[in-house]
Amino acid sequence: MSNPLRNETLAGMKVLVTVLPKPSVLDPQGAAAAEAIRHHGLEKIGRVRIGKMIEIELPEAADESLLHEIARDLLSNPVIEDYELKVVNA
Amino acid sequence: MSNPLRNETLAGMKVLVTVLPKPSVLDPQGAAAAEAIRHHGLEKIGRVRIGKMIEIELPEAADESLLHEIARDLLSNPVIEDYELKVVNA
Amino acid sequence: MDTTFMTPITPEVIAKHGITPDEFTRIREILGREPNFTELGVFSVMWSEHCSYKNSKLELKKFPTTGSRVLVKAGEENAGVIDIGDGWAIAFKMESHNHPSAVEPFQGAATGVGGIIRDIFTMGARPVFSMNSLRFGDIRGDSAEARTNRRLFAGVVEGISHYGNCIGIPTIGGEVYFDESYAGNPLVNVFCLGVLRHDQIARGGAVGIGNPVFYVGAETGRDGLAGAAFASRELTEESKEDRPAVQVGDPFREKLLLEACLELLASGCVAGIQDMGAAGLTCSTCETASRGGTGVEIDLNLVPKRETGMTPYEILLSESQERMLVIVTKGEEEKVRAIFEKWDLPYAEIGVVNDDGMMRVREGDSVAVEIPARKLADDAPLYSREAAPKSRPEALDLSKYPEADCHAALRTLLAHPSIASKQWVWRQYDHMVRLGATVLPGSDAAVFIVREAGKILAASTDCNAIYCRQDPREGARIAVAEAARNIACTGAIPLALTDNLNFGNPHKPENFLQLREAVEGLAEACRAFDTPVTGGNVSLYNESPAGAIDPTPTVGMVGIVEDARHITTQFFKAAGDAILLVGEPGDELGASHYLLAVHGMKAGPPPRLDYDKELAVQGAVRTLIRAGLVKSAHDCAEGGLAVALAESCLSGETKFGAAVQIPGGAKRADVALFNESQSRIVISVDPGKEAEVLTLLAREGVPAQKIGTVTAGPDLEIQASGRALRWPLAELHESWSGTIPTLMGA
Amino acid sequence: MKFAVLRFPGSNCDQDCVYALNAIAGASADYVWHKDTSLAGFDVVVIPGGFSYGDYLRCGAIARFSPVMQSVREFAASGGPVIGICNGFQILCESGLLPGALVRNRGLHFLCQHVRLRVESNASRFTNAAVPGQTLNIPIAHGEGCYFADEETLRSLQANGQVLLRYCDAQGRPTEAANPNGSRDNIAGIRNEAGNVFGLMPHPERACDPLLGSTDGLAIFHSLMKGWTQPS
Ligand SMILES: Nc1ncnc2c1ncn2[C@@H]1O[C@H](COP(=O)(O)OP(=O)(O)O)[C@@H](O)[C@H]1O
Ligand SMILES: [Mg+2]
Repeated sequence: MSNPLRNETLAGMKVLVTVLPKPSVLDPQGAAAAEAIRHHGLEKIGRVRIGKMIEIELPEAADESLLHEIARDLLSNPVIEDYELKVVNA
Repeated sequence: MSNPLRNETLAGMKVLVTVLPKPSVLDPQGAAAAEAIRHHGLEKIGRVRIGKMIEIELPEAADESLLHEIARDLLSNPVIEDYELKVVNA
Repeated sequence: MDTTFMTPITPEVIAKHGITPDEFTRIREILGREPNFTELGVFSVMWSEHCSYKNSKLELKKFPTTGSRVLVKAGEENAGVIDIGDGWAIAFKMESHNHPSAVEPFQGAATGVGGIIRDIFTMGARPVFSMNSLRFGDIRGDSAEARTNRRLFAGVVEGISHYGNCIGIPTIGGEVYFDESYAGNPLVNVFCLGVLRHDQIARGGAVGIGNPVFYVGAETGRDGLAGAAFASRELTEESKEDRPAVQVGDPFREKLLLEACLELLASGCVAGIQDMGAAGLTCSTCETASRGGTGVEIDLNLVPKRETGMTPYEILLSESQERMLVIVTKGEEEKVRAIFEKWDLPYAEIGVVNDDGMMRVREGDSVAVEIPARKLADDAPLYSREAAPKSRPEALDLSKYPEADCHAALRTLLAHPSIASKQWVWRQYDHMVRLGATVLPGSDAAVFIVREAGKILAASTDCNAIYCRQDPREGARIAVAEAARNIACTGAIPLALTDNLNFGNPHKPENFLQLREAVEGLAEACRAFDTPVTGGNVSLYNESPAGAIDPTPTVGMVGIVEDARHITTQFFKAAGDAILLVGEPGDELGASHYLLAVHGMKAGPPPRLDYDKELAVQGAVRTLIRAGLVKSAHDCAEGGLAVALAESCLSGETKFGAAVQIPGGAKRADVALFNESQSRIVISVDPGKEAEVLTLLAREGVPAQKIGTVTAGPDLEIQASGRALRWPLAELHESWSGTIPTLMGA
Repeated sequence: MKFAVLRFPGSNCDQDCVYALNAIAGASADYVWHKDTSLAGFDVVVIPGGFSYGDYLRCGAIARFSPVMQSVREFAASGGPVIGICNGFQILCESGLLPGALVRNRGLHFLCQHVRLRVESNASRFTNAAVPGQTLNIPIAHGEGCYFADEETLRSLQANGQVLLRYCDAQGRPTEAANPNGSRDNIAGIRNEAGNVFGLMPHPERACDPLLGSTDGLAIFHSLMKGWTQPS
């Protein structure tokens, strides 16, 4: 915690948005990662999916519904992706 | 939970690996997202960082140190990124 | 508060900065006092090899840099400028990003592209195309090393693709070689060319006392701290510790910066402009002051920053990407601000030009650095290192290398990753944006239509490092000759070239000898081909724990095609066309890829280059092309005549066969097929024009003969030294085009 | 007939589109800056390729919210023709002006190459200068050009004749091998239901000058210049 930038916002919160491709959407990146992981010695794995993790620092509380709107309309594309949103204390 | 693909591995576990750019490394994507989020009406935000979320289905228990090796060497690039690894029950 | 101010300057601190005791004495003399810690850092980056060329400058002076078309000479500004007629000019240059790419291939290569593009638009030129010259260790097999090499190769190509594609500058050509000498120390040399009107040439001098100094572009962060110093060291296990030196590029920002700077330069408000490349703010302030014969004073408190708590040392030495320093004509500040705002770029007025010749850096009221700018920028110590005594490569004893199965050997050569098709690479690059690529990658040289100028340019990068390893002088001469030959094959006349000198640690006499020999070879060949050097880059310390790389003086040459009807490609066009060999059949197998790929050896002297012969062959082929007599032209390079023929059969959209008889008295078929003698071009001509062409060549005194006929397929047939060989095209195609995708997992 | 070529920060095929339209196709085209909000005086909107806003987050995700896109929405709603090329197609999908989405190429690599396209229908103002079944040779250059839509959307695209271009082989067959990026049903270009918004991944502006190997892209620009009348 010696990073001054982090200290600035210690008081606030963080929004964590994870965005993953819908199961029906081709995820070639996930498939390639699965291949590479098997090659690395971990043979017994099921499906691998690769998505995005977006971390937003929030110095003060924000309206949850606005956050959801942002996650749905901007940070993800509902045609191909699902998102999950979590607000945590930083 | 109607997805048949998921049922197969319900018994197993999942590894969730999040990979984020190191704090000192430039994250142009995060900066662009921050701009867009502000435009979207959420003005008071701190830094935004964008990384990857990798979800690996594990039908049976795996060696943690191997998982960490995979997360560090394969799924992330330790030069510019930090990773976090969590094993959860599916 | 700046604690670094108080850091005592101990001999250890000095040594850690790569400064010798003699250099430190010189620094004290220049300052007339002890430097503080920040000043020491400033000297250390400015006097690193990367910025000062202290170990190579005396050699570089040997290059010819003048000529009737030279508008700005190499070294005067960021890149040389060459006249292409009708008031138009080009600026081009090549630059290496070897060490960053070894540590982080994607970002290392991407920021290399970003850096060279800035060099070009700093000159006032609009960048119109790029090329790249790459070297990696062997990518075949399942060893950990091969896997690492594949990872580096994939990452570098992806990084170049990412940056170049996003910014919208087509990557139209280049080369890739794979050799064990580059394991752990890949070479990533990137080339960029821009066009401008003669009256648009921008200067990098801080002129006009009282003119404000603007900073524009990305905010400064701690990334890339002291990268120039990093590039001036050998890569060791500890290089991993240098990881904070890795920079992340933002091609989107650079695109905005490019457009904004070109708009700004067109507005007439700019007195001087300089990109922040290696050594960032330090280098740009002292160089602009030195060039302008002025002083520059800046205040670090005003510099846009990405992180808090940065010390002057960190701000000055940061190599954050996508930044420029602009000296604005006083009174025009508002116009400048409006342009930066239009393009949504961070900017700040951070200082002023003055007349005291000092680079003065303040942090509010306190002075952090005060150094005579010219002494810092231009008076770095110059060294002539010790060179090992010259030795000639041993003659090749052919009896040690029995004739291999030639049928298998051609497939082995075509499947050698250095010779195999590089389509896997270039199709990841957007080579078509800007509507210029009329000859796509995959032919000898790229040919590009510069729409704004109505000119057609040809460009090629070349260097055969096996030749240079065996004989750096001859290898360097051949690099220039081959580039010119590739350009001639497209119908173009060579104009000028840029070079990138990649060598090992110059403190080792054998490496310094290679550097000197190569420079002298390049210089001599540039004179012979009348292609002045417009600038370039030196990358030394290319060593891994296993030793130095093979010497690799890469050249990037540019030529001009005078009429679109002259544009010629390397692949056969129609069955029935006559195949002619311009030049002699040849017999030199030394340093060949045949010996490497089939016998596993780098042995013997490289082929000898005879300038008169070479110039005659190139000139004759160009004359024939301009007379509309040539349907395809392809030079013989790695793998000799057999590989050249196979490439002419395979590299077009329609595949053709050929029936060929190799003339000459070579006793061994492998010599006839795979020798790499210079000054040879395979052309195909309409059967009705064959006699005319041969007559013309005879009149020019150029040896030439018909060697065969293009067929509709399905085989390539070659008779050589009494042997009749036949390869199904499909098999050759699989070897040549399948190798890299298969190795790279498609 | 006046073409508006939009310029977002990061657009990089804007100049190519203007050049191809003005210097080769014989049209009249001009730039419209992303901060502008008026499309008055323009008859066709072209959203060119490139990396708008760096394509950060997702291709086209941020451009969708730029000021000019509000005007494009109104322009399209009033029946004005809009063509999105490559990044422009991505922006149109992100904006909801076209159904579906463009995701990472199946092979994960950026691909720059010539492809063959079969004209599925010429009953549109974007393809009326072509013949149905005709194949066009036009290059692609993208990393995220794999067209995705759910089954229902695909069915209605098909049923309404909204698929205008499919990747095909030299014989005009839409085979797997001819599909460069894994697009559903080999889809390379679609129009909206109303027929006035068209998105395609290939770059017609790169196939107008014979010196670049093909002039098949002109079929699309000439269609637009010809205008379109409802077939009777
Ligand atoms: N790294 C690269 N980037 C773009 N094009 C490349 C690259 N490497 C090779 N090429 C293209 O592939 C073709 C063959 O390259 P190369 O075998 O080096 O040619 P040559 O031996 O004629 O110089 C050339 O058109 C070259 O531009
Ligand atoms: Mg060649």
